[in-house]
Amino acid sequence: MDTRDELNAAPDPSATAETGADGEVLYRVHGEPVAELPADLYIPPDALEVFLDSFEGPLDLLLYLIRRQNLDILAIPIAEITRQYMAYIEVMRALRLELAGEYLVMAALLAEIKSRMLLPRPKEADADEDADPRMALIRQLQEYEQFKTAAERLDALPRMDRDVFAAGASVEALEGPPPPAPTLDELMEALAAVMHRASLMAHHHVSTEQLSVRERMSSILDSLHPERFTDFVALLMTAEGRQGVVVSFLAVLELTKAGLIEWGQSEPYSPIRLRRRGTPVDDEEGGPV
Amino acid sequence: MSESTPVDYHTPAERGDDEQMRAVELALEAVLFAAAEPVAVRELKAACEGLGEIDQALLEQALGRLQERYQGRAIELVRSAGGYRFRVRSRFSATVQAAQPERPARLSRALLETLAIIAYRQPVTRAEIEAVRGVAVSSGIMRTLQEREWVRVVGHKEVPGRPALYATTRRFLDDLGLKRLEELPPLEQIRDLADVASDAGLSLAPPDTEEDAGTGTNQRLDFDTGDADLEPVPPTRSL
Amino acid sequence: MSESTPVDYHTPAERGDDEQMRAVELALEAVLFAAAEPVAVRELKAACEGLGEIDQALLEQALGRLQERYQGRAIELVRSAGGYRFRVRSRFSATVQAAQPERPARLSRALLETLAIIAYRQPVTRAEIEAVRGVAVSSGIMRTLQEREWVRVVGHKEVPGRPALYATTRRFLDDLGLKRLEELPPLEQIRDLADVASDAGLSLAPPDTEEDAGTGTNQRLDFDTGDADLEPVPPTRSL
Repeated sequence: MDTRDELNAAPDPSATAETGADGEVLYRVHGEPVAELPADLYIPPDALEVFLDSFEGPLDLLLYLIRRQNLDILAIPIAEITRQYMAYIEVMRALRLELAGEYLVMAALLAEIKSRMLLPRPKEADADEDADPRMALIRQLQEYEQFKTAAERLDALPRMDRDVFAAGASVEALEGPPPPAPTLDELMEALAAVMHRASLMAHHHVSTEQLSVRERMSSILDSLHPERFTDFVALLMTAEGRQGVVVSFLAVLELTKAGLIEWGQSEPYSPIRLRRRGTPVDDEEGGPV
Repeated sequence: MSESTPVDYHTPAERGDDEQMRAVELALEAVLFAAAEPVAVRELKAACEGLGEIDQALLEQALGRLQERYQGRAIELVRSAGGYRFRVRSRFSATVQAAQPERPARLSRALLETLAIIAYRQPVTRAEIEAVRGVAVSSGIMRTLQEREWVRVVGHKEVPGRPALYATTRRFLDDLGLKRLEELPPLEQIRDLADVASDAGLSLAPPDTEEDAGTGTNQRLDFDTGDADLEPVPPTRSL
Repeated sequence: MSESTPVDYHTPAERGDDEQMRAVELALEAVLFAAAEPVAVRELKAACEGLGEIDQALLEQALGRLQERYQGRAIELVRSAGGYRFRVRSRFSATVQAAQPERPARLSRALLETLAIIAYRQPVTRAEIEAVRGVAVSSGIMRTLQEREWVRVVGHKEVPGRPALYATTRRFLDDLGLKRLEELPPLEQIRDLADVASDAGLSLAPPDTEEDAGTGTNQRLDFDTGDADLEPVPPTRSL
């Protein structure tokens, strides 16, 4: 069966003919604002609600549709659920949101079950498993729900470093040779692994910053004091030449951007001075009003 | 302030105890705090080398004393799959959290569901996980689970392609404070289809595995998680 | 006297002490044991929030009691530049070592990754490291990195909770045989390495930074270095 044909056939416009979109509403779909819906889009109002949740897959979506209507999985009204499912899929497609292939496969399956439900069945086979086209799907839904619940319970268990904490003490001066320092290669391999992972996760962006700036950030931060100001010029390390100055300057900018240092000036045009941000609450609350 | 305070917080029962017991207790204390991870009984024994004959009973007695020693304190000696560890008592969790405000990232539902399927169905292939979830399992999730050392490959299924079989690790149990898989919350029972589809004798066998009919309700937790070195499970002490 | 109280290890001096002192002592105990590095006095005070007015004297008294409590034990409360922490007494070092006979000859992958991220992203918080790794970073790893003196705390980020900012040390460079951090390969090169994963033939040699005269101008920092960033100069006059 051709999935696309099925999808185009659904949803049945005679079911709930009510257009929810007037083009001005801002919808958020998976956190992304959607400014305008296509004018010709048919959206059942209930489908819009569904958008507000995000789903782990077609089974999750189906479970949601069933559960929110307090329906029994074992007696799933396939025609109605199929209609709602297709409406969701249709809107997702209209919004050009990326839809995992599994959703389309499920759409096809639902359509198939629905059509098989319409076929006359031999009488004696009425309650037979083979005879009920829903049975495989029902079992799948039950099993998925079982693990969905298990996952929630697993998450609720007290977990180390989140809910409970290990008690440890440091150890110093172990006799014998300490484990070797990492080699540069080892370090690079480890970082390559992280970056590989990070790029898979795609949301994290590791820019090509100059290490010298990073290093300078650390050393400047370390040299600054929360209670005393230091001359900005003194940090520029003119002895290192132009490049050293630039590196220091960029490091100071970075630290400022990160909110780690603050600037002060006793009067206009006087030397700019810096200190580490964060006045210890107990020690001194040093600012004038 | 400690004017007359004795240096040593011995309880009366210990007064007469021999030096060995005390030495063992301190050695265990050092090792347990240094590790900050569960320490297996085997390693605890190794720590007591040079302190004379250490049998299981003595070791357990020393652990019991240690446990007792921290009664009423902010930390406690607990046991999980990997062995013994000191941890902050849960009523002080909020205090610790307030001091370490960087809360670990929440685990995604996709990861938790995958983990649950591995925990209850192990050993299991990725395709089997995907069959239950109805969606592909991302490589990122499998890698994160292994990186976290909650899941590992325990073998390969003898089917074409020899897919990897995943199982949970001891660390998974340790991180949840469990001694064994059976301590996981039981799976929700799958309601019997027979209730509805009744009389015609519906078979409830899961589609994938013929042999274990009724898998739905019967969690296969008897999988070997490497309990081997936990052997002498000391009966829950009454302290 | 304490002889008759098996559960609670109060010393005589504590008998009359108020609840607050005890609560403070336990809160400190929890926080100190859970921390990966020395805990500053300020943080200790923060941990006692909700336990009433805590002045310096009270805090010191509670720390004193805690210190006393561990007299004669395998661990001790010590004070260093960064603050207070529990430490295994040095005479138990050998014991600790004996317990882990198969001390890993190699550093763990998790540790290496953490170290690499600190090197390239410093100064960086633990949460930021976790965001890059996609996995939680254990306190044990942070503790080890600091014990080895490869990493140190250089400050605190001014966000709620003031998380520690980690940076690499001189010793880290020494141990790697580097003179400057910028001798580490640039990230692009590592990205390539990541792409070709197993290609062992890749050169990891540090780049020639010397003749890169324009370094200063071609920084690709991920923020706009325009004046806008500098504007909020707090008019701090009296210092």
